[in-house]
Amino acid sequence: MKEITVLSGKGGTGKTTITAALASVAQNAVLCDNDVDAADLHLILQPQVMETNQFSSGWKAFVSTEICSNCGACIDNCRFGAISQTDGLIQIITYKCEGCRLCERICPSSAIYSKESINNYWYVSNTRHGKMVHARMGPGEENSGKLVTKVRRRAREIAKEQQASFIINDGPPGIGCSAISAISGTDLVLLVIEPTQSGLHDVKRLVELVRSFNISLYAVLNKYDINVLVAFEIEAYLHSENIPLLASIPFDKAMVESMVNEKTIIEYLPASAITQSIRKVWEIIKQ
Amino acid sequence: MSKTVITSSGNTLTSKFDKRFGRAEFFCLLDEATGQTSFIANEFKDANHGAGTKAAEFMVEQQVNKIISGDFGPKAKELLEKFDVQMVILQEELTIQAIVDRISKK
Amino acid sequence: MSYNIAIASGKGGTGKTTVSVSLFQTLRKELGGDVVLVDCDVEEPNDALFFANAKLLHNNEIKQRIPIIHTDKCTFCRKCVEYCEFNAVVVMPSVEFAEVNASLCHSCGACLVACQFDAITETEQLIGQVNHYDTGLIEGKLTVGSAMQTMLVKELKKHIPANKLLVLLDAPPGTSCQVVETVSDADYVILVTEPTPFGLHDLKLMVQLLREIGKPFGVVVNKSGLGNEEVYQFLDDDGIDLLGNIPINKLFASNYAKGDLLNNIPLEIASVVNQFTHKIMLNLGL
Amino acid sequence: MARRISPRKVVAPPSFIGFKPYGVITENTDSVELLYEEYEALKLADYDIMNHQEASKLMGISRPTFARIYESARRKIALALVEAREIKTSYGNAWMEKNWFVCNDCLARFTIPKNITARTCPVCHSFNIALLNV
Repeated sequence: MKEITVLSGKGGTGKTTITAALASVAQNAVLCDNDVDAADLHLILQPQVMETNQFSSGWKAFVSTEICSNCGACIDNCRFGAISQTDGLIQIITYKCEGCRLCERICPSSAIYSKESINNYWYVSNTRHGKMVHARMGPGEENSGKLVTKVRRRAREIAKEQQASFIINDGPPGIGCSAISAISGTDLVLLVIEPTQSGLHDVKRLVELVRSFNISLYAVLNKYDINVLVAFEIEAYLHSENIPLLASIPFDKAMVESMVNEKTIIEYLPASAITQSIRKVWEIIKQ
Repeated sequence: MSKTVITSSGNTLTSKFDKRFGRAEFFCLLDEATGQTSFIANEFKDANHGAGTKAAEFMVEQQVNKIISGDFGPKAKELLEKFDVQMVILQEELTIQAIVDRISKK
Repeated sequence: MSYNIAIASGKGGTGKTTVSVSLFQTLRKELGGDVVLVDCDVEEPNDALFFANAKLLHNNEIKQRIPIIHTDKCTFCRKCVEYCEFNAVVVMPSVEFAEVNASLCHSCGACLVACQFDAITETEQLIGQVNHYDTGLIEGKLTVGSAMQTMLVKELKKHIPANKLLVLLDAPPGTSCQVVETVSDADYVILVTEPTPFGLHDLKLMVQLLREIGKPFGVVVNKSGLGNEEVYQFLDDDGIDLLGNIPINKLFASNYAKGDLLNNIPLEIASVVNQFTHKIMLNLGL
Repeated sequence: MARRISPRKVVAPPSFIGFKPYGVITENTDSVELLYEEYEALKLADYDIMNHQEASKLMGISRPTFARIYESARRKIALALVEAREIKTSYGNAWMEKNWFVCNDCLARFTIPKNITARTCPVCHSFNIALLNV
């Protein structure tokens, strides 16, 4: 079994569109949306949810106002500015609470308690291209790294059960903890880059990160014709880093149209040049 | 006397080898001298943070000499290296029994 | 007290940076040095790429307080281990080892409270830096591999000069805690979206978030002409202000790609930017 | 399983710990630290007379990376000669993977902590093991 993760650093480079396209070319693959903050893969693949799970992202503090003596010890000890006193009453600003539970431990009247924050869900679904594991974080929730780990673990279990040959991960943007969780343990990272200065800048930081994990790297240049000069610059960079560039895909409104029609580009325009490039990419990375 | 740990996805010898270290389901303890095995559930597998570090801490406290797993995180590596615990990485899909057999076959 | 406007978008690549930077440029013509742009996308700060001639004036190193356990005083009682909700403390009595794993530490201070033997003190560790440019741009940049985004955003906000009239905060993509940290002090939020199913889906998440924390907001639709009309329907149904519509324009995209955005804003886009700049200024009573 | 990027493989570590110049007083000069991979690059290119393409393949790295390592090795040797400095060899330092071995029979990768003297594979007990050095 081979695990492939598609990453981009910067958002909006076409990572999900390309992941979806790969999903429709790949035979016998399990799909996994690692972008738990803003999961979008399901919009193209229209999954039927078979299994729903709740996920705890840590603790949040609460005050029992009837017990609270309003002594303010918690305010003095909270380093996240998550506790305030209005009209003499202690209040927790939930979205600032980091879940360290220090206030709960030091409260002299035991008026503070913590509840697990369970505003997150993850799902196992059926799609027309195979099983898919995806998640939804509650807005403002922390800990997406852990959720990514959970989602990936389930995808691996399913891949084992079904003896799938591949897991295709749609990775999260950025280089933070969720990106790290998405990279670790994967066999191959495919970078989707757009030829913009920010695209190049972000991809350099991402390459630095992936390199530290010692994982094979491949790249696809998306919308390469929006700026051919920057595209050249990126090609040169990839060359110097010894990262094979598998395809240069032109900017094409059909990519968005296919999304609007809830189809992958392969399904929408099976005979197009883009479809052929993506098939070629898959032939190489599946090796 | 050599105490070996193999990360396992279940608590029997027929269970699959678990390639995760900190988030492995079980740890299989193997006494290489006698060939005896026992299984311990990994209490940190669902920890929100630092499962690898906690597992490494546990190994050192249990005076484990050798750990067989699929990968070790950088922090776990550092700790295990410091306390002279041998780390072994296997990438094959194997059962615990198969690994035990391989070690026992001198 | 300055007025803070955050620019956010659920989805990445919708044009948040484009809007932030062109808005900043336009507002600067009106307000001069009284407006600053703060790039809060600390994982991937990109705003500076558009100000090729900007000079770095100075920078501040941002540090996180990390506890240190002094093994000479430590009794290896493991109380700090029990207090640490983040599993960042490693204590092994059998080998008399005690250490804090900085990459897991949230600097909450619980272990210091836990320790009854004065064995824990704090030191500082670099998590990133804040760069100040002469063009009025301030950016936070996370050290690669650090997971302290939210803390860096919080520290970054402390470095914004207090005497400015208007502060533009360019938020990271997504709806995670660092985004909340960015928008939490904003007086108004501009959401940037694109008229595609992905854009709309993530816009809805952002709207939900902003309603939860009670922030007034409006929406800018970028790349209009691409995709479909559903986003307008949504704004209409939910009674959300449409601040502006930026048409899709390949020349503009190409200039953006080169990092050359500000000198070549096409007329149609400039007029839209102007339009919503004035809308905002009107809203603010400026 | 897919193959991961091979680390910079060093066929054999240098058979010495260092070199010392004589005829000069060297106490106060810093020694030059020659990394194993630099030693290897120098050996392959200038002793085994291999071209860079071949040599980089052998070390499992790209040609530009090889060229960089080789250049750094030459500069260090030149510095040591001209300024009469000691040369000390060391493993590549920035990597966690240092001191990792591979078993050529069962492909297990493993460390050998300093309290273990046996140079055998901890899984299949083969003697056919090699140092993986990055």
